[in-house]
Amino acid sequence: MSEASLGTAFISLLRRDLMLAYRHRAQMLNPLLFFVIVVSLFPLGLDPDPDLLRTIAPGVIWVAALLAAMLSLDSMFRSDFDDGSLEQLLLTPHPLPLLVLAKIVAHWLISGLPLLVLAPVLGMLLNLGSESLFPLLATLALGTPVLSLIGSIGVALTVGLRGGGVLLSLLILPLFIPVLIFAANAVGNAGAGMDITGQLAFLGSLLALAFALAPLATAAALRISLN
Amino acid sequence: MSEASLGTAFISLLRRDLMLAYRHRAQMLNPLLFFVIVVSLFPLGLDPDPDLLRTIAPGVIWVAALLAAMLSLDSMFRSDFDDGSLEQLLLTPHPLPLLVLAKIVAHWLISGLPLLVLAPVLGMLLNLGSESLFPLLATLALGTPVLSLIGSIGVALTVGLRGGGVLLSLLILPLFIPVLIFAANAVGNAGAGMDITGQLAFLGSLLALAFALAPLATAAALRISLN
Amino acid sequence: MSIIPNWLYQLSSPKNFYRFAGIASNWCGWIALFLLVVGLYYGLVNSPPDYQQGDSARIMYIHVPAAWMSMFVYMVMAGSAAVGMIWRIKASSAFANASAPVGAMFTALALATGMLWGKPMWGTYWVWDARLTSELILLFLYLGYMALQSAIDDRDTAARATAILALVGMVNITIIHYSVEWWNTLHQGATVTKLDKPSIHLSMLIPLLVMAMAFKFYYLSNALRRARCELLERERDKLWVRELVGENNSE
Amino acid sequence: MIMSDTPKPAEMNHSSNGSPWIEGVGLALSRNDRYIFTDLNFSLAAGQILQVEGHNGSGKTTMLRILCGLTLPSEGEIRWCGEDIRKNLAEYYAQLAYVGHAPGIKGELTPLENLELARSMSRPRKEADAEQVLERLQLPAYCDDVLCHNLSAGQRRRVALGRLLMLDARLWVLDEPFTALDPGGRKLVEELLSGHAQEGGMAVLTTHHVVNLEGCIVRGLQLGT
Amino acid sequence: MIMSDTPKPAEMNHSSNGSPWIEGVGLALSRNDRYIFTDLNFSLAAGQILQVEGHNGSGKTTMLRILCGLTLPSEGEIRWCGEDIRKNLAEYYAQLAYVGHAPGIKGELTPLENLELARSMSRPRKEADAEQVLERLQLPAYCDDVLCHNLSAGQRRRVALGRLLMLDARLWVLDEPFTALDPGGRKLVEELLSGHAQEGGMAVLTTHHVVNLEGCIVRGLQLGT
Ligand code: HEM
Ligand SMILES: Nc1ncnc2c1ncn2[C@@H]1O[C@H](COP(=O)(O)OP(=O)(O)OP(=O)(O)O)[C@@H](O)[C@H]1O
Ligand SMILES: Nc1ncnc2c1ncn2[C@@H]1O[C@H](COP(=O)(O)OP(=O)(O)OP(=O)(O)O)[C@@H](O)[C@H]1O
Ligand SMILES: [Mg+2]
Ligand SMILES: [Mg+2]
Repeated sequence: MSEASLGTAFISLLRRDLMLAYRHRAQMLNPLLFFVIVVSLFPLGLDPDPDLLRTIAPGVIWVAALLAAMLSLDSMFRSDFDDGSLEQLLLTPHPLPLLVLAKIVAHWLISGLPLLVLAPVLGMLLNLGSESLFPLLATLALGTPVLSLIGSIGVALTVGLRGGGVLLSLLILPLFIPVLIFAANAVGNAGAGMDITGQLAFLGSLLALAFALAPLATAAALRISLN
Repeated sequence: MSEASLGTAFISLLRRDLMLAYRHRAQMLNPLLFFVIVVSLFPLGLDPDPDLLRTIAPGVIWVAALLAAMLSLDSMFRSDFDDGSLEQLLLTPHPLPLLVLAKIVAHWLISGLPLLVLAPVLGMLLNLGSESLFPLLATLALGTPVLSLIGSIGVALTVGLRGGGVLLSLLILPLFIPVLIFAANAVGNAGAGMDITGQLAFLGSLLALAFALAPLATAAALRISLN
Repeated sequence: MSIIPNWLYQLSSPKNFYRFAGIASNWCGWIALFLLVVGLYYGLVNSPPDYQQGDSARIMYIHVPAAWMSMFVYMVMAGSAAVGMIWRIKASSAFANASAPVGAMFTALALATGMLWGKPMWGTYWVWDARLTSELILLFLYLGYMALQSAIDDRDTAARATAILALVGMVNITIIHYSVEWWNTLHQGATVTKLDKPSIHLSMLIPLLVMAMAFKFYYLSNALRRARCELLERERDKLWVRELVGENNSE
Repeated sequence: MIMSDTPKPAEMNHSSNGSPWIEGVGLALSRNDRYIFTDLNFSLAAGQILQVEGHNGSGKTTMLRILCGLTLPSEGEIRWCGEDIRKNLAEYYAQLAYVGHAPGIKGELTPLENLELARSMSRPRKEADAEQVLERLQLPAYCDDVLCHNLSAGQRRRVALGRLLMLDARLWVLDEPFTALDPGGRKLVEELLSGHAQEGGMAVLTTHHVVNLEGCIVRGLQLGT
Repeated sequence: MIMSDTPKPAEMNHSSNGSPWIEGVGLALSRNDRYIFTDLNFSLAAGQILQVEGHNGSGKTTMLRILCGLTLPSEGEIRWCGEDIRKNLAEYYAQLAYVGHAPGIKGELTPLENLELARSMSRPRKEADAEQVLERLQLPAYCDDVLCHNLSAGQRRRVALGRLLMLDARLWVLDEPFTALDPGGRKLVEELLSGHAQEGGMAVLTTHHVVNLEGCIVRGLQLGT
């Protein structure tokens, strides 16, 4: 009687979510295009003055990240809930928080990673100086996983719970704000030649905290939502 | 044999969508909070120089409006599609474009109107001069319905598809851009004391065009998506 | 069928279209090659350098035809998608689908050459200028068309859905063309396409037009070939395809 | 493929006495260029019930959706009183009530709200009262205030079927209406169906179960080979 | 409310011969302060099948979800081999396969991909091969490459039931497994069930239809009054 392996389950779930996002190879381009479009909205709406663009660049890129997270968070558990896959997930012999983590990782790979890949190009389009590039990447690398992690709690709480209240938005968006402020601030400061280890340390510890707690909270929330 | 009344159908559908939104208050607040966060991110994350803020205010508010519309559009037909209500909508004796219009109106009341209410406050946050306030409201009043109208076409095209959110934004953000350019331009020019009737006229005619054509296109797209 | 001429109706059957497209695509390919050689020779070697811009102006012979094509292809694509949707003609939809990647390629080419040209002319590769931006949006429209098509797995449904998208996107074409007049931009206004009196010297105009024709024939050749492939795949269970494949196998 | 086909004279009859009839002519459907069915013909007169039969995946649901004008057939057409339904969809839809696999009710509304909505979206039956309909469908009284997504599968289906009683439709199109219903519920639906037929209505339904429709003219349409 | 209850000595038997058994003790569930059922007891030994019966809304689905540990009962507990399942959920879930109202398969994956996924998420049956399972379930070959949301309702249900053959579960919990299946499919599932029971497996199922499980020990549990 072969045993159920946690590793296999984790990988399969991750692969499944990625496959659902990119059924066709061509679809892998979609998130990248999405970022380019969102970022190019700003120069279009604002006055396309290079200095101005440089100043707002960190904010713009971070808003794009936030939007990507929000757009895809919504569907993180919804379709699984609707078609009963979520029930099945709860009924595997594996620890639920780890399976949830696989879904969160998939979400980040879909919504966060492409942004990291594109950030240098987008930075260039927005005239961001090369001295700000590393800080931008660093904050994105530390910050976008936090968005996925924290977001998953909110989604899990609201997935089945209709009329559950204003909870979701009130719960996750305020938690997003510190990430945004610190990250955008760090990139801005780096452009002005200031030290940013403080901000990075803060983002890092936020990430560590979210990493440790969010999957547990999400798993608990899912069990409650499915009750 | 009592006849089917189009007016009753229109009103009931509108009422239903508003009622559903009201029961889902959390989801309803999402785009709104997102709007506020995007707008407040700039003063928070950037250096809060009043002049800078004033310059970027129209663009930021408009981009935020665009993104907020995007976020809420995603669910415009989705739940109706999933539970079969959309089929039923197609099978009523009333002209589908008009029923679609009821849903678009509901979407605008939920996602566009609150922005109009919030805009003055946000304008103040961003140091927008009082001379720009009316133009801002005017462009929002003319422009956000266009977003709902054009957006509905994209949603109708993608309603049954996976990867919905990102694909949707790929399809409709490019179509939103003319609105964005003209509206932000108008508010900016108004701040500089220039005449903006040209832009408002353009937005107005875009609204008229969208109002006339979008429900038809959306209805056609829905029939195709449900095929 | 009174609306469509009879020969066009016959052509629209997948089998006839496949035959026709095979021949036409070959011819167009050779014509395109010939025109390209001629155009490039006259453009790059035989025409005078611009009195203001020097040799960098020679990018024009690629940039301008590519930019024209980017819009032309879109219009053909939308038109043929619409025909495909309304009369349910597979060949027409297939041609629209085949046009999208070619159009996207021309758009990318116009953007790339424009950026290369912009560096010596404006001192920067990219400005967020109305025409440049709207051309970028055009690229997104093409990509959106292809994304939607690849996301729908039933081909009939895909054809009808993308047709609607293409038609709605037509609005943007107008905006691109008039962008230069509506906003004051860095980009040059209409010089060639002014109807009354082209403000361009004949020695530059001729190679430009030759290149434009070369691009058009290249487009036809490439798109017809792609449409052929798609038809063949879609009709793989039909008798004529089996016969065709059988012929080739027995050879 | 065709099991029952009405001869031409019968059609003449329908038209002469003014009661409606529906027919499918030369229907064929392909998905991804594979034919699910070809050359399907049927016709149905007032007071008759058509039972579409076939194994899983034989195309019954697809066929009902074509009948409703939701799916476009690759070939052929549906005719209502002799005229292609695409010519006058609105009039056709005023006569039609469809209950598909998906219930078409909103989970966030109560049963009462759902039925009221259904009534206002199409041509309502004059005497219809949502509360009475729910009672007729034997939905327990406590359900009136429960949101539909909290109801059991069978209760939800009853609400969906309630649409038939709210609307004044001549033609019922029902895709496996007995799904999730207990024996009492099934009996109820059978009664509804035969009542409808006796009043001169028409119904097209699919089901994998034996149905007992006494006193009705039930015709069969066999799909799949 | 209780139709069949195992006396204590029987339980002693189960434990002595080492094969597993499951029981529900004093179960009650309330929704919105209204009790759907109270004081429900049952027990099931290896090789037996429990058929939960009751009218629409009597709480069958709820009861199955409690059995799976998805829903928390207001009172009482489920015991696996005498121990509350909440004590060791992982071990219990390694023995469990659940097919509910919702199929639990992804519409955007093909049947093969869905079954492979199911296998890798829990304890797989050693000899299980997705392709063979699909064949066993009589899914036509062309379906292998079709995305599940394009399949017919019955075909989708077959894929969902395929999970039972991919996993090495002692306890099957099936909520109306016969829904949407044609007579051939129903027969197939009956065979699966009796095969499972003969190999010493257990099954709990609900259905509104007459099931023919020859050679199996079928017990009943009646819900609702
Ligand atoms: C990335 C940068 C650029 C883009 C996206 C771009 C795009 C376009 C487009 C779309 C057209 C066709 C307009 C129409 O027919 O309506 C065009 C035409 C043209 N472009 Fe550019 N362009 C770029 C850079 C440049 C530069 C740097 C120059 C040289 C100063 C230039 C010179 C021209 C000329 C002369 C025409 C022909 C105008 C006419 O007669 O219509 N472009 N370009
Ligand atoms: N895109 C597609 N590619 C290939 N086959 C498809 C596609 N979409 C649908 N099909 C096939 O079409 C048929 C649809 O059948 P339909 O849903 O009408 O069956 P049904 O008779 O209602 O079956 P059931 O009794 O299971 O409800 C299925 O056999 C399905 O596999
Ligand atoms: N929030 C709630 N408030 C009141 N009643 C509720 C609530 N949630 C569920 N119920 C009731 O609980 C019961 C749930 O029953 P369940 O779904 O288990 O029925 P079932 O026996 O599976 O029925 P079916 O045969 O229709 O599938 C229903 O009667 C439903 O009305
Ligand atoms: Mg079916
Ligand atoms: Mg149930």
